[in-house]
Amino acid sequence: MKTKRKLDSNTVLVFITIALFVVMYAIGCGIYQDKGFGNLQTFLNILINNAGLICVTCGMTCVMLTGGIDISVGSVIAMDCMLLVYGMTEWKMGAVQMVILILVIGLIFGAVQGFLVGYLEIQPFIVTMAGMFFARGMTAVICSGQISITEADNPTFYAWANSKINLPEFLGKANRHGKIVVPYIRPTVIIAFLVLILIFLMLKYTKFGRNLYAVGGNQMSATMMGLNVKKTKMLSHVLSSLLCSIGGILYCLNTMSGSVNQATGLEMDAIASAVIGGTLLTGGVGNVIGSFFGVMITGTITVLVNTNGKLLSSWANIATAALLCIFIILQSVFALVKARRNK
Amino acid sequence: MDENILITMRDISKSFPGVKALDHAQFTLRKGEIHALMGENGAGKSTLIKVLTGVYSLDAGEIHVAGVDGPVINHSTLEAQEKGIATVYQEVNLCPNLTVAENLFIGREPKTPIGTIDWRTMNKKAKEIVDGLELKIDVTIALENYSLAIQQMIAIARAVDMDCKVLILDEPTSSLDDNEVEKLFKVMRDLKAKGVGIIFVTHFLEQVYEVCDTITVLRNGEFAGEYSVEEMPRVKLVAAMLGKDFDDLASIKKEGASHVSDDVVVDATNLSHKGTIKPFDFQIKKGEVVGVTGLLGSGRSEMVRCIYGADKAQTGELKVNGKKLNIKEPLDAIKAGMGYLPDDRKADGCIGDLSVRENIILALQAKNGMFKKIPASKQNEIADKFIDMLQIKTASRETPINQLSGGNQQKVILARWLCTHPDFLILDEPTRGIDIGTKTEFQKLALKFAEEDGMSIVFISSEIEEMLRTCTRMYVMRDGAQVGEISGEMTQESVMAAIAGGGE
Amino acid sequence: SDGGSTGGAAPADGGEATEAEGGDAAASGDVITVGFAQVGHESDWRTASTKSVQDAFSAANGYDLQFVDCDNDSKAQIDAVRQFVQNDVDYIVIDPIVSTGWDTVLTECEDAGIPVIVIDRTIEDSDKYVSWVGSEFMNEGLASGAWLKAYAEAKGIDDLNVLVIEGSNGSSAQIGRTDGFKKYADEEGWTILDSQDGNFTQEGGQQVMESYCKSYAGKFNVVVCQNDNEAFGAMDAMKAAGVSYGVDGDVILISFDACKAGLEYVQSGDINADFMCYPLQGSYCADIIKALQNGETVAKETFMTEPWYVAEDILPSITYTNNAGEEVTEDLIVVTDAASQASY
Amino acid sequence: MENFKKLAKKPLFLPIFCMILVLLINVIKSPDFFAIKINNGVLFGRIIDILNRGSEIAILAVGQTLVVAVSAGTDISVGSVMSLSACGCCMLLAGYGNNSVSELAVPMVVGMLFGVFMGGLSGAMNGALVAKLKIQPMVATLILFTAGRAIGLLLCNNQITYIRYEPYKYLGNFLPGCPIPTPVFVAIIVIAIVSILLKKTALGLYIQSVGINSRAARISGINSEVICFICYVICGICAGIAGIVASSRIYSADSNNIGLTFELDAILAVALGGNSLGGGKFNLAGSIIGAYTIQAITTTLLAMGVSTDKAPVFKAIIVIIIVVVQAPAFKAYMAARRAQKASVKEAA
Ligand SMILES: Nc1ncnc2c1ncn2[C@@H]1O[C@H](COP(=O)(O)OP(=O)(O)OP(=O)(O)O)[C@@H](O)[C@H]1O
Ligand SMILES: Nc1ncnc2c1ncn2[C@@H]1O[C@H](COP(=O)(O)OP(=O)(O)OP(=O)(O)O)[C@@H](O)[C@H]1O
Ligand SMILES: [Mg+2]
Ligand SMILES: [Mg+2]
Repeated sequence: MKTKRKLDSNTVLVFITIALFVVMYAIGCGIYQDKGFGNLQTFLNILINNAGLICVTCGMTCVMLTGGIDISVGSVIAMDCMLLVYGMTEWKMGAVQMVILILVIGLIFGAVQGFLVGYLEIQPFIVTMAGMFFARGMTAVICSGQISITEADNPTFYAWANSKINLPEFLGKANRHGKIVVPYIRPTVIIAFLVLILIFLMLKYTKFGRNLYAVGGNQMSATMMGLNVKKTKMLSHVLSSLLCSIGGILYCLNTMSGSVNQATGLEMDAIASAVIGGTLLTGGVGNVIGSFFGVMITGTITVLVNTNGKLLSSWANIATAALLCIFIILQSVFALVKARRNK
Repeated sequence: MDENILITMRDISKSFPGVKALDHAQFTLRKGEIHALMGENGAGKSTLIKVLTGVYSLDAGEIHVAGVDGPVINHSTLEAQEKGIATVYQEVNLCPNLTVAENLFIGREPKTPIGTIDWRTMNKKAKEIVDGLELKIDVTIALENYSLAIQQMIAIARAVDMDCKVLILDEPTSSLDDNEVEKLFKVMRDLKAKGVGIIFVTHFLEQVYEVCDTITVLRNGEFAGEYSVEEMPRVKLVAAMLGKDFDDLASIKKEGASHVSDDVVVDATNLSHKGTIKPFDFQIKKGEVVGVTGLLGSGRSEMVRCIYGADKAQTGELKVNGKKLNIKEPLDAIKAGMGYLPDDRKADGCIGDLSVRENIILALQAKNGMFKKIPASKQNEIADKFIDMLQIKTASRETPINQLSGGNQQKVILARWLCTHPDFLILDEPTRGIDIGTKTEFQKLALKFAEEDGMSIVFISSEIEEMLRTCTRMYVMRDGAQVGEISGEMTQESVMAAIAGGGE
Repeated sequence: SDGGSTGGAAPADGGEATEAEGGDAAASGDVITVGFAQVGHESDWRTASTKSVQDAFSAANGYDLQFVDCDNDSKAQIDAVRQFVQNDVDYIVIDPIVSTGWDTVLTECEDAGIPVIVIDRTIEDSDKYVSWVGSEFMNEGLASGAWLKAYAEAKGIDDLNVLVIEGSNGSSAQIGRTDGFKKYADEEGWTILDSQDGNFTQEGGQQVMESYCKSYAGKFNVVVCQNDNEAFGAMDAMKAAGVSYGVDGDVILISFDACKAGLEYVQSGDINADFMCYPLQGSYCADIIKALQNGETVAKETFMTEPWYVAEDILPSITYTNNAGEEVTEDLIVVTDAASQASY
Repeated sequence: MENFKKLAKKPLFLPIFCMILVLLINVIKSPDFFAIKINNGVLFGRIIDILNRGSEIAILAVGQTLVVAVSAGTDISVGSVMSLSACGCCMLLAGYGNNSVSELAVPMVVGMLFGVFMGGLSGAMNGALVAKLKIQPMVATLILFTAGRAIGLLLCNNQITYIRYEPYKYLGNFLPGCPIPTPVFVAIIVIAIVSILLKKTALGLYIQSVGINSRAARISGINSEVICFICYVICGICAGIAGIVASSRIYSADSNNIGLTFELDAILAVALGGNSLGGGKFNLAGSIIGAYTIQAITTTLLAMGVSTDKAPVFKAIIVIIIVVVQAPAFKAYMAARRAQKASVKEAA
């Protein structure tokens, strides 16, 4: 039995994603060598910039595994950021208190959405679309302007946002001004990785994690096998909203501000990343490692477009869409070829 | 409650919109008993089981389970499992995206001391289980990589392994071959010896007589009687199921080849589809009934799918009525007068939420073309005609097909093809999951169409007797290749020998 | 190809220079690389702004412009600025989508020694940029109020009932124009009947005005649209509802931006007054960078001069106290063909 | 009561009921909500606004319904495609590079047909990805969702293109001498054509078959891929038409704002109409009622002066109430409670 184990299609999709990422990054380094694309810090910046998105995508992956979707995440992040900032500036609340409050709100938000999806069996797209409207509207209700946290408002939070974790000095490189710039990451990246690892372990090694896959594989069967499908679906939304709240906090640590239009369309980034990472919208297939590389790929696409710096606004969008298109088609072709070979 | 009784169900009633599926049904299961639940298609067997295990709520009646005081109502399969009732439902119900091992253990995974899933133990145990069933499969890959038969075996293994007091098997043998059925019976007898009560639903009378102790017969949702196997001869059982005397199978006789004309309807040479079936030849004459035989997974379905164009042929040549035909899509085949009743009813046959009427006229509509819509009155007429002719048990012609019982769904799909008036009809396992009365009906129909309408029919069935009764000639398949053809005087033995390949 | 090529501009480190040497021998010495993180491309005004920056920093002028359109995503803008730091540009120009949350990333720029110039919108929570160039939105709002007051007096209208169609909520333009106008409304006791968000779009202006025409039929005589596109929509809605506006109408229509099409409407008397918001910051930026190159100090704030346009030759000028607390008198320009053609 | 129960069983009962509910809120809030008068030679009133402004969503909902039915997925590119076809149309009418014209470069019909053609082309691209390459609908349409507006902007040379030519405004406003807004007619025509197509041909049956079980449909002689493709093309054409109506309203092509977030409204309309987003059986009339319900909500909020950035809160609450009332699980729960109450009463 040990001989030549068949790779199952899920794993293959993840490998395709990783391979495509490596190829794309290598090409980027080749073309934009002189613009510092190959710097270690460029790579780390992708992590720093997308720490929040990584968390959100982990949650999104969990929901998508059950065959659901959560399009409220972008708005929830906007709401979280606004509330965090507002709480710290207007109510003078402590950073820790606010973080806890945000997490609790995330839990409640997820529980309501989860209840509607799981127990009332309303389509997740519609429930979370309502959630999206609600959260976006609430953002404006909290405050319709643009507010930010400064050092004076909340030194703790400010310190969290500005602390750097330097990598070993020898990785550093002198910049044009003669300064040795030591590559660094921010604590947000560490948190994002922790979340990633925890969710990975949860999906693989806990009953709840496996239930997510079962429900997505065949809901009817899962019921017949004695799983509590309703509860599983509900919890998937709770988890998604919770991770989204964590993501919101990381996002806020990056932007340090709240505004009504923040994070619009982030749900699409999260969905696209998960899909590029091999998660199927139909459920049952996917894992967070893939989703992580999905985020890295969308992040790299952005950096490539930015580094080019000659693209008109429209071309930048078209380039992003074209790369996305190539990815999706490549994946689909690989999948079709594999399916044919399996037959 | 009697010490020995595991389950009693009293006066169970259950209605669906327009149908009374159960009407004061009774059922009693005792310890160490294999209890057959019999009845025609749509008699309410599956519904009774689903009521017992909490998939459906019951309208009226009482259920008592040993070890629980008072009437029991299960709200979910989970609750039933907790009371020691393990079930394999009629349609295979597993998660194809999970590994074999997970499917065996989901919901009761072995845990490590810190509460996480212990994959090593799980895989090890799973391997023991499949080895015990003599299945040669890798438990660590997704279930979807295996055939329906294996999936069915896994579903059974899962239920059996659950350490239950009651095991319910709803038509587990419909997609198993004899060898696998034997394995299953061995398992059942072992459990019986341990005092487990087993409810066994099947349409194969031989199997009932081979393993069962008691028989409960349902008829139109009503309780028709409980009998012990010894005192119940076959004919009486069938009579009880049908509620009338059964004209014996003997009445199906082949006319011989007298009505077969010399016109070759379909003539295939060297057809093949990469990965599923190696090049083969096939010929059928007008009015002929030809069989395709072979072991499970030998490529019978693949061969006919290739002729029909469900899998596009990559090599070879196909002539229909002497004219060369290049089939790109099944529609081309339909236009050339072909019809194909697929073996996987759920995946390839039924259009779930559509009504019986729409399911019946679908292929005819496709044949006519999108812009020539069949008028509503004509649709109703056709639907009513076939509901009547095939005695499809349905609340109305507008009932969604997925609310019909398994056997009746099959009849609807048959009606779909009959109404296109095909010259050449492929019936792939038409009798799977069909009660004995209807089975005979199907066989008779096949012969009748061949004789009276000059239809050429390919008949595939896992039951050799059925094919012997209907076919004049058989193609023999093995490992995805055509290995021969038998005709003339065929007996069970000669066919088996051909399948096994002893003749070479 | 620009990394180390800026040796003339800023003292380049030896190691860095050798690395980039192979890349460009041709583009010797003095090409200045500028990273520009633009808001997006949401309006004609924005397009004009982008174009002016691109023209100012063209290759012909000795610049290499690295342009990023952030499509109204404030996080994307922060990402873009981080990327500029990695790309080792000489200067960074930002038109900040939101006015807040810049401290961290501007610190990163500072650490890397790259000067940041802010244009158009403002940054409020950090002062780690060298200079800002833009419009004083508050003054635009104040000017509109001052004009309305003078105009009403001149026309002898004493009961002003105003409907406001605001711009995108939270943008500095919306805030400045709203606050400025409101200051006058409060002082003079005008009734602001309603004030809703028209999102700076024609569709938005039209839809809000349609609703206003029903809710406040016959009760209003001033409509303030916070940009020209909203005014176009409002005009259509009023036309459909049979409300007359403009010079000969019952309703005074005020607008901002003064783009070409807007001024054409002022000229035809459909819009009474249009307050320009000047989008061409490019040359101002270039001047600042030149000054920095020469080691001069630059002003922290540069306001662009913005003219006010009116349809009728009744008032020569308005006087008001601007946001800086100075009392100013500014001319009102009656729109001519030349003026509207000259606009962006 | 009996009659009411029978009525309540009808498939369209709930969508209509919800619509009435929304309108009822208005009556209580302001009785003159329903006032319609002739003003300036045209019909004037909030109800007319709803019918008028709801047209684009209704047209989109038609196409979206088919797409959802056939592929169990949503086309999220319709908003961008609206913008793209509006840009295509205006670019042709104005001539490339001109940003404001009062003379058309080509006849108006040609421009409009080109716009619709762009819509159809986008639909064809989505359809090819979904039907042929089996890419999940939401992901496949994500491509044009991202690129559609950008391509439109390129067509318009990166600026808003104005067509200041009186007849161009007719489509989005009023025909001279006609008191009813033209978009209402456009919506009626689109709905009528698609309904007739569904009624007179077997397309409806095909779509549902493919949506429920495409393998079985193929075996039964239906070319699943072609049917799926057709639905996407129809959806694209609908988006194209809606885009041109929207463009005609403002006689310009504002690539950034035309059709912004309309995809959400279109999908919501399908769901509010009682259709499952899981594909299969569909009810076109429901979607259309859903579309006007959404517009009724928007108009109501506008009439009440709720600021646009806070309005989503109310919209969310109304949507949730509507879908909860429609949810089978909720209905079953209420029925059970009623039965329980009845039995308690009986016992007493
Ligand atoms: N979910 C459902 N909704 C409506 N009617 C149903 C449903 N399930 C079963 N029925 C009806 O109840 C009756 C009994 O069906 P059931 O599946 O119990 O039959 P069965 O004895 O198992 O038949 P078979 O041997 O064909 O599987 C049938 O007439 C069927 O149409
Ligand atoms: N016992 C088995 N072990 C491993 N693989 C199997 C087994 N049975 C079937 N398969 C695989 O499943 C594939 C399809 O089997 P399928 O049942 O469709 O064949 P078939 O000849 O049409 O038989 P039937 O229609 O009678 O079930 C085969 O190609 C084979 O590889
Ligand atoms: Mg059954
Ligand atoms: Mg088969």
